[in-house]
Amino acid sequence: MSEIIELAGVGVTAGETPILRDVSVRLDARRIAVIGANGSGKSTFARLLNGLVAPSAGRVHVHGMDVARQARQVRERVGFVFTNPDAQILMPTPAEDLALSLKGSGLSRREVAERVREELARHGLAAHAHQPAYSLSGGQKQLLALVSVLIRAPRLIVADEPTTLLDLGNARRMADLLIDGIDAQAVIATHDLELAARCDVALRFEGGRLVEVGEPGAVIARYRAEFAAR
Amino acid sequence: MSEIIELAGVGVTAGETPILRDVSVRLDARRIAVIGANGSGKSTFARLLNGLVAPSAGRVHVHGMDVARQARQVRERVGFVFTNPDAQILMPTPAEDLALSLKGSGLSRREVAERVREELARHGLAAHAHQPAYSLSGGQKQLLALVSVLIRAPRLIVADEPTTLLDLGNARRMADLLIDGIDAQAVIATHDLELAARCDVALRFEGGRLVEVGEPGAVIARYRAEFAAR
Amino acid sequence: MISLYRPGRSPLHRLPAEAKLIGMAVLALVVSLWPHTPVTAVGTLLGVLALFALGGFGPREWGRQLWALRWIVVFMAGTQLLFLGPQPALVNTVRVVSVVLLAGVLTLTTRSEDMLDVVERALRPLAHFGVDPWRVAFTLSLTIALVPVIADFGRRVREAQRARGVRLGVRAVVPLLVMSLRHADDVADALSARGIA
Amino acid sequence: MTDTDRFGGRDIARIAVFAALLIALSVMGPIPGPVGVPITAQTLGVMLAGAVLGWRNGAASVLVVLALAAIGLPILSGGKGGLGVFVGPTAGYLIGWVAGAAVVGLIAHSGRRFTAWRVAVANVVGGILVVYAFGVPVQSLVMGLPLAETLLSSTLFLVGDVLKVVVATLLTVVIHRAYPVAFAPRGALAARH
Ligand SMILES: Nc1ncnc2c1ncn2[C@@H]1O[C@H](COP(=O)(O)OP(=O)(O)OP(=O)(O)O)[C@@H](O)[C@H]1O
Ligand SMILES: Nc1ncnc2c1ncn2[C@@H]1O[C@H](COP(=O)(O)OP(=O)(O)OP(=O)(O)O)[C@@H](O)[C@H]1O
Ligand SMILES: O=C(O)CCCC[C@@H]1SC[C@@H]2NC(=O)N[C@@H]21
Ligand SMILES: [Mg+2]
Ligand SMILES: [Mg+2]
Repeated sequence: MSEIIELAGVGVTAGETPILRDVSVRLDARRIAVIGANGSGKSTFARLLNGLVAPSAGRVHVHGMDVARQARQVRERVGFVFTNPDAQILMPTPAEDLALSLKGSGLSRREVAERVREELARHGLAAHAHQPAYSLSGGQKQLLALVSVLIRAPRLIVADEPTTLLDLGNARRMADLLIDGIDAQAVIATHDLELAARCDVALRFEGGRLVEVGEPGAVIARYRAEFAAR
Repeated sequence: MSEIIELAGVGVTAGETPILRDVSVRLDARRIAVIGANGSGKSTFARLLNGLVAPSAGRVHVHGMDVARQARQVRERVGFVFTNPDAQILMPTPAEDLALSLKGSGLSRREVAERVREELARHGLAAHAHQPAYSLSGGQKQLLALVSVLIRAPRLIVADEPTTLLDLGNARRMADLLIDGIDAQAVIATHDLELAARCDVALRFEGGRLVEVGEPGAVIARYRAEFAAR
Repeated sequence: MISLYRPGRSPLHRLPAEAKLIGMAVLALVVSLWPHTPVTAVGTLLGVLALFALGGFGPREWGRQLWALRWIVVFMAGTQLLFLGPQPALVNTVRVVSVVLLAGVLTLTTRSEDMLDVVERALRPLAHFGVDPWRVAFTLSLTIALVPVIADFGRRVREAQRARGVRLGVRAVVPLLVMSLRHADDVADALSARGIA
Repeated sequence: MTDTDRFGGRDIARIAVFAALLIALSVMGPIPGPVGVPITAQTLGVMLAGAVLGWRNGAASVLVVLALAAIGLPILSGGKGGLGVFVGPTAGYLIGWVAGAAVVGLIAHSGRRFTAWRVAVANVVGGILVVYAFGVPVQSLVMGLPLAETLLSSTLFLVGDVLKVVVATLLTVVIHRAYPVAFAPRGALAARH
């Protein structure tokens, strides 16, 4: 299936207030950064891609599927990583949480446990498999949240501010993973401009409008310049 | 009173595990940055300064007061700004929240209302005075949290990651306020190295130890270099 | 948070909250203990409706309030008809409805903040027993401020389930509770840092 | 009165957060019961309040919810609130929630180790028996219906309430695993304080 994200004339409103207006874009890059000021619409754009937000106008197609009409298939193909891992980790321990992701995968209990063990080991979380998830460090939680999505082998990963509160090292590790470590396409909404710079293309939102799509270096430079000018 | 922060042989443990070890430092700079990796002890250091954390060894003196023994006076003199403004905003509306800060100030109801109005206006929050605090934007909430501390006219402000989740513009506004806009001394624990660079002195923690105190540019450069080297 | 209070300038709105509370308590007691006949019961109900009118509330509001009581009415009338006969059924049902409506008038015409002040004042004598009225009132305000925060946690847990393609059902209470309790610890820190408690 | 007998900041925070949680749960709405008293998820919350927070803070958080309802906030099941509910037939159940949460907390937190069966017993005794002990007589009094008939009619809730006991017990056990810190006795909580 083609790995294309396409929005045509998309608008989003909350009640009466418009949040996104007339967004049209076609993206086939592997690593897509979404930047912009607070409240500009980054998260809303990200949420559109797996149907967490429904457009009030226009169409959203992800990998050839209509997000509104093929919600189920889209959810299976698109993984979403939230800013706050505490909200995303739904079970008491890392092992249980990853097992939850594999529910409905048709694997036997044994196989699930095996896969979970593998994934935890691959990401350096094996030692914490059965300890309460709340007691993990911030970086480990953020990692666990990402792994809980990766384990379902999505074809598109959407991440909203994945490096918030991480230090240089953890942020770099997370960025490395998102940029080079995964197979799937990725959309990353972020204020971390170092991370955005590593993507293939950047989108910039402003006041609910998509104002720029282009090479990250140039888009970021203009974004910075705008604030410096004020 | 002298505006000196002094720690002598300070250790902090959680149960058995040491979190901070043998921290000794004397600080008289106006703007003090605290940097370091996740879990290195930045927040714990910050919390020591107003007694949110008690040392298991050593002494903490802030502006001539012993934090352990003069807890009340220290709390009056030291304001603390938390990372998460949702936890810090304690009343339903901004006006009520600021009024709460003035409780016990000896001002009449009238005077309190007047001060609150002034402060809200000064920081551009006047229009939101009586709307639910919860409906403010992230940047406004962070600002309100800071104002609720400033209104008590503390002599030292301790801020833990005050620019998290803020965009370039809001982060700059917050930084401007902390660096140039307030009278009090400030200690800022942060991963935002641009903010740290604007301070007068930087402390770097590593694994619960204070490993460096010095000119921010140099301290940050070495911190960055360390991660690049890995 | 939206309150059940309806702004207005009627005599009832302007009466101090304490006076209304005492008045209501006395009236409710009288209505409850009076040996009613069908005539006095219906008369009482009409009297309560007159109070609504005095507060500026017309038949639409009567209807709304009665509709909220429909289950009580249906059940009371039903069981009493069955066990006690038609007359007591009428009398008892009308009596209970009247008292509940009476309390409703007070709620409609009194600001929550004013009620909160009454609570705070009423608790003052308990200060001798270690109850700090200000703290009690503060806890109530804090709760009001926290409701949207907790509701947002709930929304995030729901979204996380949707995004991850899983349904936890009632088990979703677990992550919600863990988030909430962790938040409580942050709030506690803020309380002590802001010198409140 | 010693200082530890007062409600400190940590207690206030927990009481308020849990009360807010109970209010949020009530938004899920009631299932109108066949006998004039709604079946409500709030009794589940009452059991959780006692089991998680302990008797003192648990009962206090329920009391906070009732106080907010009394001052006119529409926070009981189905958006009910105001003083009306406290003079209606369900008033006794509401008072029973406070006592119930306390009893749940007392039983669940007694003994050295936290066990599922103790929580279950706590929920039955505190969450059902105590709540009914307050609720049924008041209902009988207000409605002018003999106690026996009232009791008979309220057994209709029993199925739902037994179900809630099972659910509350399972949830409590999982929460205990997920966030044991919450169950630590007062004062012994604060590793960082
Ligand atoms: N459910 C909602 N109801 C009302 N307004 C909303 C809702 N969701 C988002 N908004 C508003 O829409 C705008 C865009 O929000 P969005 O979260 O997409 O911004 P963002 O670019 O992700 O901001 P940030 O950098 O702060 O994360 C904001 O003004 C926000 O307040
Ligand atoms: N109450 C506690 N109980 C147990 N361990 C704790 C507690 N508080 C902090 N720690 C541990 O102490 C260490 C230092 O924590 P601290 O929060 O000071 O780090 P930090 O430098 O602020 O990290 P971050 O950049 O992630 O905010 C961490 O390993 C943390 O897990
Ligand atoms: O919301 C109210 O007005 C109070 C409802 C009381 C409901 C009682 S509590 C015990 C019993 N079990 C239920 O599910 N409902 C009743
Ligand atoms: Mg966002
Ligand atoms: Mg920290």
